[in-house]
Amino acid sequence: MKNFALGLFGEPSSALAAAGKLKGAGFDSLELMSPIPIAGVEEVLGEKKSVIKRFTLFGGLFGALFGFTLAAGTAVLYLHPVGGRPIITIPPFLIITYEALIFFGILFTVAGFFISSRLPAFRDRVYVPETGVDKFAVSVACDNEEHFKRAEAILHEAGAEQVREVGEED
Amino acid sequence: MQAETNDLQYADVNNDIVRSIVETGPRYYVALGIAGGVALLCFFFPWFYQLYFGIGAAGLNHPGVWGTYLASFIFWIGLSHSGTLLSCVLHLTNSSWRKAMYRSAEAMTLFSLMVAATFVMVHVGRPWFIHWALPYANQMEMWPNFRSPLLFDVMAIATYLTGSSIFIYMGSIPDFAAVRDRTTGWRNTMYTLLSLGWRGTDREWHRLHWAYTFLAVLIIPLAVSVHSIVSWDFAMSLVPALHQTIFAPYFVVGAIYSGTAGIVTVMFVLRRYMNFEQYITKVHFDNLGKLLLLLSLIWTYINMVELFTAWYSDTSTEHEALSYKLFGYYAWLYWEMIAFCAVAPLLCISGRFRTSMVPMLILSIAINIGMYTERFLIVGTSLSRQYLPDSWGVYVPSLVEMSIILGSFALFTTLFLIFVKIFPSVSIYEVKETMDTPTVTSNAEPIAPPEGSPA
Amino acid sequence: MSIFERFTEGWKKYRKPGYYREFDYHWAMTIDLDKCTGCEACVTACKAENNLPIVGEEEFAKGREVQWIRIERYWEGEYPNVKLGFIPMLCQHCDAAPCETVCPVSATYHNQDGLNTQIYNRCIGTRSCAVYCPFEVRYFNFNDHHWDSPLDQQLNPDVTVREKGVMEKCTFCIQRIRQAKDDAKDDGRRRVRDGEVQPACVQSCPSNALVFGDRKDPDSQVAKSMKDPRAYRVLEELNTDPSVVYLKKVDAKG
Amino acid sequence: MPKIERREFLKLVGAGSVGVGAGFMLRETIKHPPEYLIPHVVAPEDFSTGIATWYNTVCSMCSAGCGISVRTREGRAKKIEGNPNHPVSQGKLCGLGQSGLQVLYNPDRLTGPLQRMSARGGETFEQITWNEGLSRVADRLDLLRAAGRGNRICLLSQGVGGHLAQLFELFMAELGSERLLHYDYDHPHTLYAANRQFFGEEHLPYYDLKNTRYLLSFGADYLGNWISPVHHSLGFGHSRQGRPDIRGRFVQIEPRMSMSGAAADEWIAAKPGTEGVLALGLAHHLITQGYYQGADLDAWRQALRDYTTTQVAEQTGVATTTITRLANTFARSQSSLAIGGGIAANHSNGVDTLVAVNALNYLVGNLGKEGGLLFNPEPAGSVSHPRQASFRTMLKLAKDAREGNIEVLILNGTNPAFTMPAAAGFTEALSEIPLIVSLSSFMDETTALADIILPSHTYLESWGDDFPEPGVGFPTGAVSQPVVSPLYNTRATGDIILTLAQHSGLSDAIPWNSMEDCLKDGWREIYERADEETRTESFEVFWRSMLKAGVWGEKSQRDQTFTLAEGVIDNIGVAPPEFSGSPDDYPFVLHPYISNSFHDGRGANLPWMQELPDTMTSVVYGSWVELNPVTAEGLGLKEGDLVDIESPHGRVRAPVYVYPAIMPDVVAMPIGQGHSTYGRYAKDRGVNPIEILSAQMEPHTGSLASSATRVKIVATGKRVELIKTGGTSRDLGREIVQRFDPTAQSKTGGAHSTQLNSIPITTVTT
Amino acid sequence: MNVSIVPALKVLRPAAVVGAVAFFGLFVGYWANALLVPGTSPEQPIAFSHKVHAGDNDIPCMYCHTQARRSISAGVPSVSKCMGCHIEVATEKPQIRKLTSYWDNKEPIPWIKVHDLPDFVHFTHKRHISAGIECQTCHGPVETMERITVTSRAIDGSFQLGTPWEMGLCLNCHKQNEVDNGTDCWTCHK
Repeated sequence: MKNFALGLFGEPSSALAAAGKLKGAGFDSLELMSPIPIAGVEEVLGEKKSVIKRFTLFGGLFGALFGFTLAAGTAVLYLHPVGGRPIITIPPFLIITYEALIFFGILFTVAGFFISSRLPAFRDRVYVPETGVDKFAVSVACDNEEHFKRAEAILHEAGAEQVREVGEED
Repeated sequence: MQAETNDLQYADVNNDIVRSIVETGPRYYVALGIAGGVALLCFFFPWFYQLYFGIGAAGLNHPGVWGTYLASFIFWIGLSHSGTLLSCVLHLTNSSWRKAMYRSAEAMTLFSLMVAATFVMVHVGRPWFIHWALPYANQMEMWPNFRSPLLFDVMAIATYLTGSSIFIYMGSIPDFAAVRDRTTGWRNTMYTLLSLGWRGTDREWHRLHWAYTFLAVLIIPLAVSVHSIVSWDFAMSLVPALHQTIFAPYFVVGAIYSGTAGIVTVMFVLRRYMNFEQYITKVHFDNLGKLLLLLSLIWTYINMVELFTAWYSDTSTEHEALSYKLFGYYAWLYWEMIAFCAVAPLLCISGRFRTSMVPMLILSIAINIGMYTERFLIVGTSLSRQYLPDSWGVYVPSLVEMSIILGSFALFTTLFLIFVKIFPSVSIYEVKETMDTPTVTSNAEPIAPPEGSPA
Repeated sequence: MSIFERFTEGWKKYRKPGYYREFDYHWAMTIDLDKCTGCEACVTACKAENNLPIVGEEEFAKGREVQWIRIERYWEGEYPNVKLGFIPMLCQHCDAAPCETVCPVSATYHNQDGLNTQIYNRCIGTRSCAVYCPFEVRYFNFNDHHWDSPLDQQLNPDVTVREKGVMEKCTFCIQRIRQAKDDAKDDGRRRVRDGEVQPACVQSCPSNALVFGDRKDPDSQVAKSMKDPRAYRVLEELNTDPSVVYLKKVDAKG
Repeated sequence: MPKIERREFLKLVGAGSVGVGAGFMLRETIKHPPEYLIPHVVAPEDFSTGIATWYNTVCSMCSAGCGISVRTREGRAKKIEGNPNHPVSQGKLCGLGQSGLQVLYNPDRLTGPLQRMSARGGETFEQITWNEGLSRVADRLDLLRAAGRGNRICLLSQGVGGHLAQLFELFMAELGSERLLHYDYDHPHTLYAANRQFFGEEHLPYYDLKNTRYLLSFGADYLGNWISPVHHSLGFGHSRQGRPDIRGRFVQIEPRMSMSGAAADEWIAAKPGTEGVLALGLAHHLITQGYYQGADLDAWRQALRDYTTTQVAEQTGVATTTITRLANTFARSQSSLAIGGGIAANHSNGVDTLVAVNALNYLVGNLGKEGGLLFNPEPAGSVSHPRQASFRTMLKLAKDAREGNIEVLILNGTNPAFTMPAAAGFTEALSEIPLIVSLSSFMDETTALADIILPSHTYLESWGDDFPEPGVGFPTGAVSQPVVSPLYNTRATGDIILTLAQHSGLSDAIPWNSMEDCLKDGWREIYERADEETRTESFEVFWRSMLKAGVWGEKSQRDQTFTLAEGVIDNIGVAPPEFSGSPDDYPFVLHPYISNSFHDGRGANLPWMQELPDTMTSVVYGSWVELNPVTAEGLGLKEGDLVDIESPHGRVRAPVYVYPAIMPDVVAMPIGQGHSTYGRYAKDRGVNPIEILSAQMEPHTGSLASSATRVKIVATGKRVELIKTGGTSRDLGREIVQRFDPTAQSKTGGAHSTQLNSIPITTVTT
Repeated sequence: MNVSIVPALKVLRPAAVVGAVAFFGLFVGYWANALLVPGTSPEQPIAFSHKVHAGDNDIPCMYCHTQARRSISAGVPSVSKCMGCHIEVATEKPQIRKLTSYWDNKEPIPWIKVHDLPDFVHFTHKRHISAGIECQTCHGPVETMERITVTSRAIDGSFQLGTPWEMGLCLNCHKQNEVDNGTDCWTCHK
């Protein structure tokens, strides 16, 4: 059982301010929940590095290799000379390569998204449904009562409409 | 556009859109019943008839071995072109007017692609062996022929279908979460699964943004390649009037053109019958009208270029193809196409025209009729007049084909009607992004499902 | 040999353009238009040999007849100075055949005898090969065909009956070529002799306008015939490299 | 493991069983149905499963008598090809001949003896046994013979040759009847008559097309259907391009371009019926220009004085320059040949015309010479010409029938109800005959009138033989043998006749038990009087080797010296053709021509032939009317417009085909379609132009002047789509059929190598 | 409020189980059909035993299937061939009496085809036998079979009873033996 202090805000800017303050106060497992992406999160909570682009790049490279190998390899495995072309015919195989590049690029991007965003969620996490509508929430993990009090104070101070204590199964 | 959405609150967006999913009036069921019934009667029944008796059920012959099925295939592929492509382009260029309409536009892409893929099955002589066109290891050690433009098609369409379904799904995850929070019973179960446990944390938003952007970057060239490849089905042949370098851009422009017109139609219907007046506004129609004007000019230009090169080539075959197209058996269709696709869209010069809904609807339908004709003419006229005059012949579609074309529209409508009850047809979070932050606290209680729906 | 080795070896070997034009045989046909009388004996012979369907009046009216070899006619001039030219049109067995590249399932390909062939039971019926063929000699089975009993007893057991949804075309009577090779093997010969095998159309041609043989063999009748100054190929400008060569009709004046 | 509720359990069981059931049925439905391997009870010696066996026999689809080889597999005939050993066909065969398979396997064949159950005209027949049928016929024959009224029996057969014809002779003679007739619509009576007039003998000569260098054909569609088209085609091909540095040239003179006209180097349209005048015009030119230097030059000059070039040009419509050019080339070419027949002979002046053509041959001196006209020896066996019934004979028969002088008519294969003009009233006459017996294999128009049908085998199931007429320059003959066992409860024509003979107690004169025995006896005679080479082995060896080779021939050739018959020169001259109907009411001359596919209509029940595009027009399945483009335009007619072709004797309705190569005042229609019965492929398809012909005859021979009927064209305002393969028959400058100018080639000289470059020939590398 | 997808998955589990059972049943049914109604080893009109003839008595295959070495088809012996021996041998056995009655009525025996190739396949026994290939290579251990069963050979060379021939089988053998144009489609297809 892990406890969180969760402050609800009506404005993204105040939520962002609260997060900034909490970060400044030494809370580091912070989460912002919002109905829309908030601009400027990174300035407050620090640069986020995403592995997705690597996935995309790798997927594309893999796809290109796969596509060409598929086309050229199967052509060699079973010879079907057609239309006076060489067995390994570069121009059409490049089209296959191109399509496979995109195909695997897409698939790997999705995989990257799933991995880096920790979705799908197999256990319940801190969540308030209002953040899906019009509330901006800042949640912060609190090890003990004292932590919670401090966080609550900071949240209130930043203009939280409401501060809740929520728990999360481990 | 802000002017019209100003009085909207965040919560209203949720309410409106969740309501559009959950609350279903009898009109919907009637529409679904009619569309589904027509799809069954006019699409599947004739198709099964054709499967049993052979392609002979269609009006195909020698030399008209390709007919409306292929024309329909290109038409539907073309229709699919503006949804995801437009959405991607507008996403990357950060246009805000995209946000209210892109979801349904993408859905249009998805479903027209599905219908197009079905037409592949309808078109081929032995669809029960269609899996041979897919690369998979088998005891025959036979692989598909990767040199064939048709196989490029298989690869491109499979990729495009995968890509655009992933794209629409990825963009909908936050909305699924929003709908999840407001529904109960089986819908809640479904949306729980669909939303994958989305919470809207900063991390998730960040990852989604990047993934979405990468997808958009990948899908734009893909979409262009898809229709280029479709054009190569024709252009790689030696048939006079088909064997042309201009075909790829011609097809791509035509595809975007007909797709944009398709979006206008869909927008009109959504706005009128899903009560999205506040989201889909005159601004959208205005912008789409401008786009249509631009595309029609490009399309007309390419069309003229095509005619000119044929005329300038000074060969018997090209001349014959040209004069047959302009004055032959199908000439009335050609002039109909010019009227609908080159002349009528010039009306969009007028701002008043662009912002009048019904005229825009009529125009968009006319453009798509014209574009269907264009596809039919590409197949019909050129195959009728090839190199050996003694083998010339005329192809006329049969009743079965006509019925299947009609049924395909019903099939598309059916799929779309099912879509609006599952997907939030306007993106909740992106609409919110265009709005000011909320000032009134919302009522976030779950909306009760209508009477009689299973819990 | 591992797949990788096969691939690398294949890469080295098969990048060579036209490597497989080193055919075992290179069957070819010449058609002397000066001899052709348009009698259509070849058309009937082909129907008999290759189980071509009797499509019936309605289907024929729709333009769905099947004639692997057909006679095309071209009139020149006006009455009374009018001429009619016949030209038998059959699969040209192009070495650079556009129809082959387009088949997505490799149902049509070039075999080691230099023949453009169609594997009927691999065909899925996209009909694109028929579109790509500039000679329009590929025929599609729009329906299943039926032979009123006992007409079915005349069907050649060496040739399969094509089902609906399948493309079919002239094979240069590959079953006869196969039989000839078989006979040659029985005789302990490595190669088929010139004239030993003739497709049904060539066999039947009453004016001997059609000549068939292996053009790799310089002494064969067909190779000699191809050297005739009258030789030309239809639609040569398309560069499909046909194996069927026509000999021009002589325009005798005076 | 969670506890499974009862309900859950039932659900699972239910789902499982549905799955199992579906899986079971799935395999059941995709399973291949069992096939059977049916062995022989006793293995036959002459064929093995999986191995093709070839039998040589003779084609009976027309009267040319081509030798054929039939490929059989597992006892079924699979393909017919020309017999390479046979001098007529030399391994080649026309489309109609190859379609013989569909005679054998025709689904509309008569499968057993039938007798009529209703009045004539109805089509109800009941199955009877052979014994019943044969004894009914034989009893009647006996009765008549016993009463000495044998002459009231008539046997009307299609033209058959060989020993079957001899058997017919014997049989009818024993019955005491003179009325043995062979009837073929296209039998060249006029040609025989012209030869008798000119050469004094009633045989067809051998036209040496193979070695000819210049051929003038007056109306004879020798490549299509005249006399022996396959053999002529062989000669044509060889003459054209078979000899180094020599290319034969062909000129066709006829009002409507036939297939031979298309193949010719030059097609010349002379007015209908004036071909003979043109021939004499050419002859006149030969005489006046001094090309002919014979002893009888003066007689010729005298006889031909009226045929000056200008006069002939006026009469025929052929330009004077053309006439002189043709005559000069004809005279100067080393071996030139003139042939006549077909449409040129189907006029009231047919014999005159053909005599005139013969005169051309005489004057150019090609009689008995290579590349000219060779005289045939006596055929080794019987040929049917002497018994061939002309139109006049058939009218006589009809008259006799109407007068009640015919009591039994035995029909064998021929179909006069279809091939006689309605004006002849033949069908009505038949109804006066008390007993009509048909031996036909098919329910054709004439057989439908029969009282008893004793269906015979097709030629691929029965024994027979044939001596080609015209011969090939040396005595030859071929035996036709059954290539498959009979499909149905039918019997060979010969066997039926033999059985009837036995029934009637004629076994003394006709001692054979079967046609095979009859043939063997007949051939034993031929064997005994044949040359040394033939008689080296015993008859059995000879017989077997002949069956194997499919043909027998001798080396001996006839002496080719020739003298002109008495009085020919004085009587030479071609009368103007007479036409039925006045030119004012009926402005067009109808030219019904024999179709390559259907011959005189006998091929109409063959699906291959129905689907075979017409050589000239590519039309299938139906009839059409050929009109000159100018005529069509004048009448406001386009392709597919239905018109009524009306003669003084009736009208037929068919769609227009605009035909670029026909004279403006001639309309042509193909013969062969328009059957009212004759199986599913022929029935109610197209029209039969013979119906509306007038009973106009050629006076010498009494043969039907089928091109001598005038007609008018009445537009109906209706349209049909002509079923044909051709789209547009103009090549629009695409150079599909390319032409070669030999004079240009020899000048440049370098063209040879450029041609080669475009077609690389690889050499053997292995 | 829950965000985890696990509860939703739990809700779907019963339906999934039912689906899985049905799917599994499909295979069971298919297999049961193969077991119960094989079609790969049909019952013949006369219970002819290859084991007795080819196995116990060691009669060479081509004594009866005489066509095999010179024709595309191996052929089945004519009734007279059977009677050649059985006019004397084992005449009293019930199966032989059946044979005798066929012979007396001069009727052929309607043997059911076991080894069947589709119509589009060209296979010639002659070429394979002249290449020295044993009949058993394709037909399996016929000399041990009471009733002929469809047999194919796996790539490792073992026999698989009840499995029909597939294209891969032909290809494999042609590749292993490096047949001239052995993988050319028209070598086997027609």
